Amino acid sequence: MHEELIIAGFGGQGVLLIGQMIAYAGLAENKHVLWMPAYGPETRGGFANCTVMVSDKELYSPVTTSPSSVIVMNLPSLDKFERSVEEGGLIVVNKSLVNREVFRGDIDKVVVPATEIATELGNVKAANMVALGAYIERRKTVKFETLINLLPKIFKGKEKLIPLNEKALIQGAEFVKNL
Amino acid sequence: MHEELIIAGFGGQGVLLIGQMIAYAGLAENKHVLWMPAYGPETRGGFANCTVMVSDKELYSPVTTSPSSVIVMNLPSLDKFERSVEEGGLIVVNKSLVNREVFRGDIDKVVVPATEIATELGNVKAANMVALGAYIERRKTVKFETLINLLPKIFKGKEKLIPLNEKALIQGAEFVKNL
Amino acid sequence: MGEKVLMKGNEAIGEAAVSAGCRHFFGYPITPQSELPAYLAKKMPLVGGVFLQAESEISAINMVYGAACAGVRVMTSSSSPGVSLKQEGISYLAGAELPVLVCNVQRAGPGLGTIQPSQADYFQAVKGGGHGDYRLITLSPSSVQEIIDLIRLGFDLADKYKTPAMFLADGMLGQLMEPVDLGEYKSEIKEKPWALSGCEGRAKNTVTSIWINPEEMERHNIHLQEKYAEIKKNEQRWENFHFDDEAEFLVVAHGSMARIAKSAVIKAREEGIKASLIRPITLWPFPENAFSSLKSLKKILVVEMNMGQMVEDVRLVVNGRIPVEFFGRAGGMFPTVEQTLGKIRGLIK
Amino acid sequence: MGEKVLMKGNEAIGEAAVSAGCRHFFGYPITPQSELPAYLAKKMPLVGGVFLQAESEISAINMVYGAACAGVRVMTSSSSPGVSLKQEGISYLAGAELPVLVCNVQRAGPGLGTIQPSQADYFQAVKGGGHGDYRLITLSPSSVQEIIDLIRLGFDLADKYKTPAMFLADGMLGQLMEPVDLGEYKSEIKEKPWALSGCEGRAKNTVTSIWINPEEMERHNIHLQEKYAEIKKNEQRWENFHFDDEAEFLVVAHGSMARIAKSAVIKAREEGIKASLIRPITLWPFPENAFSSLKSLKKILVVEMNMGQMVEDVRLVVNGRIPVEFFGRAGGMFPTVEQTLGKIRGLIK
Amino acid sequence: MQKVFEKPVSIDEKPFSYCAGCTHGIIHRLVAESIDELGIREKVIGVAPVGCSVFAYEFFNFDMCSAAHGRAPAVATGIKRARPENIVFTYQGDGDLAAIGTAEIVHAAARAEKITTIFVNNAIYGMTGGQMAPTTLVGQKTDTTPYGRKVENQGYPIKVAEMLSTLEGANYIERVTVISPAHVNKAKAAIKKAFQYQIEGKGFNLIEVLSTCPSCWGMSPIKAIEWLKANMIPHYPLGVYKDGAKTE
Amino acid sequence: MQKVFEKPVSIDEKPFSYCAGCTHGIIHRLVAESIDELGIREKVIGVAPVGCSVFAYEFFNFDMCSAAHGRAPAVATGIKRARPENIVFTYQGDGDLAAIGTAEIVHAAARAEKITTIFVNNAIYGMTGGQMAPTTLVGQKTDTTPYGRKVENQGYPIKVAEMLSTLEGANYIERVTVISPAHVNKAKAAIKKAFQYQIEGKGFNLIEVLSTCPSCWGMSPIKAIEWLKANMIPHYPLGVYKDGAKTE
Amino acid sequence: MAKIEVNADRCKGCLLCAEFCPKKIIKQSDVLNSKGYYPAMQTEPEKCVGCAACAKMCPDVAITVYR
Amino acid sequence: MAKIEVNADRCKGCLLCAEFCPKKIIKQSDVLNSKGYYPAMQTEPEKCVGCAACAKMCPDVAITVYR
Ligand SMILES: Cc1ncc(C[n+]2csc(CCOP(=O)(O)OP(=O)(O)O)c2C)c(N)n1
Ligand SMILES: Cc1ncc(C[n+]2csc(CCOP(=O)(O)OP(=O)(O)O)c2C)c(N)n1
Ligand code: SF4
Ligand code: SF4
Ligand code: SF4
Ligand code: SF4
Ligand code: SF4
Ligand code: SF4
Ligand SMILES: [Mg+2]
Ligand SMILES: [Mg+2]
Repeated sequence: MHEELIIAGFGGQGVLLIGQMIAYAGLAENKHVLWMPAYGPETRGGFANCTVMVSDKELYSPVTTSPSSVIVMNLPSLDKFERSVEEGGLIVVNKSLVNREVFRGDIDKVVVPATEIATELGNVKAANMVALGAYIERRKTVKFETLINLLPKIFKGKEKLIPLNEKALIQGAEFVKNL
Repeated sequence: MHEELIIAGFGGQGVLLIGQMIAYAGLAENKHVLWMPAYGPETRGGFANCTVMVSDKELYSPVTTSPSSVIVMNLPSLDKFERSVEEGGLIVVNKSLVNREVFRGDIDKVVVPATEIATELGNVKAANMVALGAYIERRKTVKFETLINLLPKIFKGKEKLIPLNEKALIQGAEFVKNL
Repeated sequence: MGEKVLMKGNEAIGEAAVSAGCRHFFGYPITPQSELPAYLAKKMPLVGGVFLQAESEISAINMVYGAACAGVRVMTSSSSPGVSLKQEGISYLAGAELPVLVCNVQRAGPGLGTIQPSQADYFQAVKGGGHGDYRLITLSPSSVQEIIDLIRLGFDLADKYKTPAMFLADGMLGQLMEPVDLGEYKSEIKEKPWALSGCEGRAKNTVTSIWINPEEMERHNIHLQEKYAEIKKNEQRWENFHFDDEAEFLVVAHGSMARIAKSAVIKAREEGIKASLIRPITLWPFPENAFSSLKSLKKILVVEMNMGQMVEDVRLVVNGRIPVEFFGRAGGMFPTVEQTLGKIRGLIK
Repeated sequence: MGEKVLMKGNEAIGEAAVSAGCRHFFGYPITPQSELPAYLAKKMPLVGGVFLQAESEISAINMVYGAACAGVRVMTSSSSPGVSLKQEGISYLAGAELPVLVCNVQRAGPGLGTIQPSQADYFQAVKGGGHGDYRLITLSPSSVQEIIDLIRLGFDLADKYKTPAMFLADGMLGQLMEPVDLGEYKSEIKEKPWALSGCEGRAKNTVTSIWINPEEMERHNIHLQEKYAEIKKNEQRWENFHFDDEAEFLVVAHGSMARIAKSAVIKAREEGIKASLIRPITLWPFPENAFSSLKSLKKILVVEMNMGQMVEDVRLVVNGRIPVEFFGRAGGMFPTVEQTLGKIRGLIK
Repeated sequence: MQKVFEKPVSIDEKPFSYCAGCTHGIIHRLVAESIDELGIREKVIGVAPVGCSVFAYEFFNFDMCSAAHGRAPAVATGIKRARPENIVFTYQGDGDLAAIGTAEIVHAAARAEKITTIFVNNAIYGMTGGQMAPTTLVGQKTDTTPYGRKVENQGYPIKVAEMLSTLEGANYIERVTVISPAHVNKAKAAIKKAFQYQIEGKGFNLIEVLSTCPSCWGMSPIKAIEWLKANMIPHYPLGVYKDGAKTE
Repeated sequence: MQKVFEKPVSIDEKPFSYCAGCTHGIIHRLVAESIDELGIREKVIGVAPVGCSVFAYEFFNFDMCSAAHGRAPAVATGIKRARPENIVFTYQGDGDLAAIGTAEIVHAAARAEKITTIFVNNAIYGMTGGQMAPTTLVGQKTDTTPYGRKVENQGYPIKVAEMLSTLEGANYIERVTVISPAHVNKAKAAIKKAFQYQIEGKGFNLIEVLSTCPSCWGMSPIKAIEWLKANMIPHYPLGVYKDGAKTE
Repeated sequence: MAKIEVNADRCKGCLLCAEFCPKKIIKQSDVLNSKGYYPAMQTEPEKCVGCAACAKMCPDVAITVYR
Repeated sequence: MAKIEVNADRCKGCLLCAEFCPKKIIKQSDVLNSKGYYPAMQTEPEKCVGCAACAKMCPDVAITVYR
């Protein structure tokens, strides 16, 4: 198993966080992992993306120009990363903020209305978890339970957020199962 | 003709000035010349010396470890430079401030009571000119008149010092002639 | 072996420093190393240490000088423009023989440049950005784990040789998060009888870098050179990656760039190209010993995140034995795996 | 041809700058270049120029940056520790492509060191003491006459290529007094339409060294490298001294050291040794063309007033073709004629 | 209907890159309005700092350069000495001016340099993500004072206007803020005067503007204004600290 | 007969390298006497500047280091933070402290750094041969103001004691001189107090001492004292500028 | 008679204008602009007195006032 | 009864001591010391009051006072 994943969206959509969760989960499963944010001068607003790698083998280059998977949380991110996904790779699209089709025909596509689902669950901010749940369900980079088990650690001090995020993860996964 | 001269004494004895005069005179006579002071952190007090070179040929190294001539205005300078004079070279010693003999037997020696002569002329500060006169008379690096002609330029703005310094130069030369 | 934890490169610098007994940090904010001061601002008070934000990089390096005079393990950190400002101070530290660790999490220049990663301060670190004849032990990590290891090593070597050491990372490593094993680490803190502590019960101590008399100054310089020769003899460190008796092509790269180059080497090997890699870990002393036998090698490719700096040291050690080519990108851009692979393929011609 | 006058090296710098149309000087006192500011403090007001003593070397280099932005010919001067402090500013000047002349009348280091002459800032000048990939046109004079010539050239080249130039002398040359011919000199002052002068009648001008977007930053870096390649092609300068088809031994030395080495070469020739000398005048671009044909040469000796810096550039260009040896002294001491001669004799074995 | 308020000519078309509600933008506008009203846009040369306003040269519509962090007063000095007939100003943050650039601003003031400085005091390093500034208040939490600024460790915030006013070379020094339309009017008058003095050949002139940093203070723009009023003004009293020194 | 006055233990045997009649030597002695009398010689760590007193570590008989030009307050900060139990002081000239080292001294004062600074103001750069200092008086001729310091070009001399007194972190600031036995007594008391405060854990403490430079002023030692009295004291009034700030 | 115009491309929706409008006639629109902000809009132009308080407080020079 | 001793090796002959001695009993000697200075000397010890004014003004810590 060797996964190179880019997660991209607006700053504030929590793309860095779900990237870190995958890395933590991979570590918990004794995989080789790394996580790297792309950083800009204006940390406030603007775009955010990160790279996550999870592998059975040692990891070298921390940058990838042909990720095996991509999660895009908004339209500009789709525009930027669609072309880079390697053939046969996966793209997860937050349909709620992307008003166009994915053009590529040679890759697996998961189109999920993450923001809408999160809004329904009561917090638009959980859209990242919906997308994460969908991604993991499809790609199985790490085990779903490993992610769920991470939640107490991730939301330490903000424990009341756990149920919502857990629900969002599950809904994301369910959405994919029902595709 | 190729002269490499070191002039050494206490700071304040005017050793840098007479070095520059020789360089100016050499230039006036269309020789290749250079002048270089040795500088220390404490410009005030302490020792001073300079190197002067006058030559028919182009000058390269501005430093010499075996000068063809040396003028020493005090004892520490004699101690420091006596050994470096090249065989057959010249040493001019200000006897007034040097209470020992010159040991070297393989060099020409001019021992002149420069400070005393200057004091007699009315200004102890002219000892440098006495030594310069003695040196030039013996070594003829430049013409005596060239030096005399320089005085108005050297003492520009302090013209009243010219007669004294001219006298000192002459007395230095006379002293050597009468040796 | 302890438990592995995920850590950001910049935070790992801080954690490793504390674990190496460093209790004094003086620095001035600059991107892309800001997580480090933030981390230490939190941590130092908890371990009885000192975190002080100086009014400038110049003050910081001179505070470091002071703390080193007083005999403690001390560190400062900055990024490229800030490190340029420290050059006078670094030359002083070298001259006064003070053990300190200076971190440079490089960004791209020249000038204000950009905050994206770069390796363009190689020359500054290894040839001497400051004045006079001096050298800095210069360590280049390639993973977050190695950040931990080299920070500790940096303190130990600085103390051992009584000399400043430079930890030369880049913005990519600073931001990278990887698992690390903090392990058990016990740094042997050397006695520093020369340190300033008040002259109670002994003659006064003096720390300075001035030797006004040139004979003494030369003696001091010769002493420094002897020390540097000793370091050169003992402390060369590098990693061989698929570098064996059959390798035909050798890539030389350090730090983050070596990571990318390794991926390219693996791909080249998959294509049947006998590629290999040397990764200098000590940039100074440059690991000349790594190049002692070039065996079956046909060509060397140096890859850097700059316009060609370490390549000179490779050329100096190879000394014309085989061709040395260069590929680099600058300004926060860096050679990708594909580009590097392309250059490796190009060596065959 | 004008009349020859005797001038001290430091004063010649000032006189030459004024004759090259420089009317702005910003500096901070330091031995051994103090005669220069003293000279300009007297002279500038007489020619309607500006002499300003800054509060530090850092302020001075940034004042120079400002004046260069405004489009005037401007100079600063210092000695080794002070030049270390200017490194950030120099990197900014390179990044912003501002033509200025920076003088370093080198003293010995590292640290406070001593005020005696040295050539130990060679690396700093030619490899980049500051951060990022940049180069400084670096000129090394060997006589007071050449100080005049190279200061003028420095201004012209800086303007021509829109880049900072470094005038790298040493304390010995600064203090040396020799005859100079000031001649007739008319510098062609280039139009500077990019300069800041108020945007009357045109679009606004901007001078900066920040390119936050890495693609743009890389483009800027490539542009700089192209400029540097152009300079390397056009501006290599050196002097051959007895370097002919029969020369068996070659000494390479620059600045004051070349003067001493020439005396040694002459003595060696008197002894029948076929010695010769190359004196780099541009240290960057290093005069690689001088070494294009090594003909009958058996060995090269590089002599420096430091512990071995330019020798690396010689080795890089010779690239193993023939052996390159080094002799140097440091800390304000320098190889004498006799010592250099001894080393030349030693090459024969 | 007539336009009674619009974007000044000296503000460029390019939208500001500041965070939403950051008062840097108001201060930019006041500088631009003053320059427009004084009719000196074509004579002005501005110096941008390193700080959030590092891109000021993109937002102003006249000649500008950017200086190294803290060195804007030295750069401005170089420009003014080269072109005394131009109007030269620096725009600097509190990290830029009161930390790394302390020597440069003190000496520009002492030299009575005929320039104008707009000093934006927001009690924090905005651009680098919220570290302590020399003007950070005691107790204030920042990235590098996570337990709050403590006198025992970091000492006291520097009052720049007060400090520089002790220098004979300082001609005009006033502290203002932009937290209400009335304050904005006062700030504008001060900034304009600081340019007017330079036109008259008088220096050194500095306006300290208390400014918000909603992002790094972790507050909404409106809360930030309230925080400034409640915490900064008591420590940094508004007012004229110096006016008309003895430079003629 | 008993010895009623002798060389303090804290002065080393090595003769001073200062010019004849230079009052740097008197100030050295006062520092040494204060340290001896307070019984802290074995706890003191001194920081020498770059300036004529660069060799101070040879003249004092206790632990010392030398700092880069202007950076002594930063070096002292590093030492004091590493060894709070020691007594740390800097000895600095006016070029060192008021020119290149402006930022360092301002921030050491603002931080209320628990150190003592002896600031020797002789209105000139002695060591480098007599260039203008930030404290050079208007009209004064120096190597770099050959026509006299002019307000239009070089602005006004900086009054360090006055400027630093505006900082809350400054605990004790006094200006003294050593041009008569009575002045010497006063200077001694001030210097001793500046160390006493540090012993009590209070900082920042600075004594500005007006000092002569016969060599670079081009005067005999006695004429230099007269010149100081006639010219420097009117511009740099003696007295206490701050005493007992609110550090506890 | 007065009114304001908000340049929706410069506006960042900080609402300082709204806070300082004496007539409280500025609100946030619910249409995202090109940079991802919800810009301000005038709700009841007829109440506007053209005092320019809003424009003076606007950090993005996004408001033009007519009177 | 009082007197001073001048350490001739430290003394640089600046004569600040002489200037400030209330009894005007310090003069310059005419014997050069090892550093090339003419040191100070007390001329009429019997007039010395041991006030140490001389020692306080000595920049070279060359004077010891006895009383
Ligand atoms: C030499 C140097 N040191 C540090 C930095 C990093 N840096 C950029 S802006 C800044 C401080 C900005 O704070 P301030 O001046 O208060 O401006 P603000 O962003 O708050 O407006 C710092 C430390 C740099 N670019 N250069
Ligand atoms: C970075 C640096 N800049 C300049 C110098 C040269 N320098 C040595 S001492 C000095 C000034 C000395 O003046 P001051 O501090 O007033 O001390 P004083 O000699 O008058 O006691 C200068 C500029 C230096 N050594 N290092
Ligand atoms: S970080 Fe602060 S100062 Fe910078 S633009 Fe954002 S709000 Fe303004
Ligand atoms: S140069 Fe001046 S300050 Fe320095 S020792 Fe001599 S008299 Fe004293
Ligand atoms: S001009 Fe006045 S009344 Fe009209 S919207 Fe703006 S603030 Fe409100
Ligand atoms: S103040 Fe300006 S930027 Fe803020 S909401 Fe109003 S119009 Fe928009
Ligand atoms: S102790 Fe007093 S009286 Fe005696 S010599 Fe000294 S100054 Fe004169
Ligand atoms: S004051 Fe001291 S140094 Fe000066 S003459 Fe008197 S004893 Fe000698
Ligand atoms: Mg700020
Ligand atoms: Mg001084």
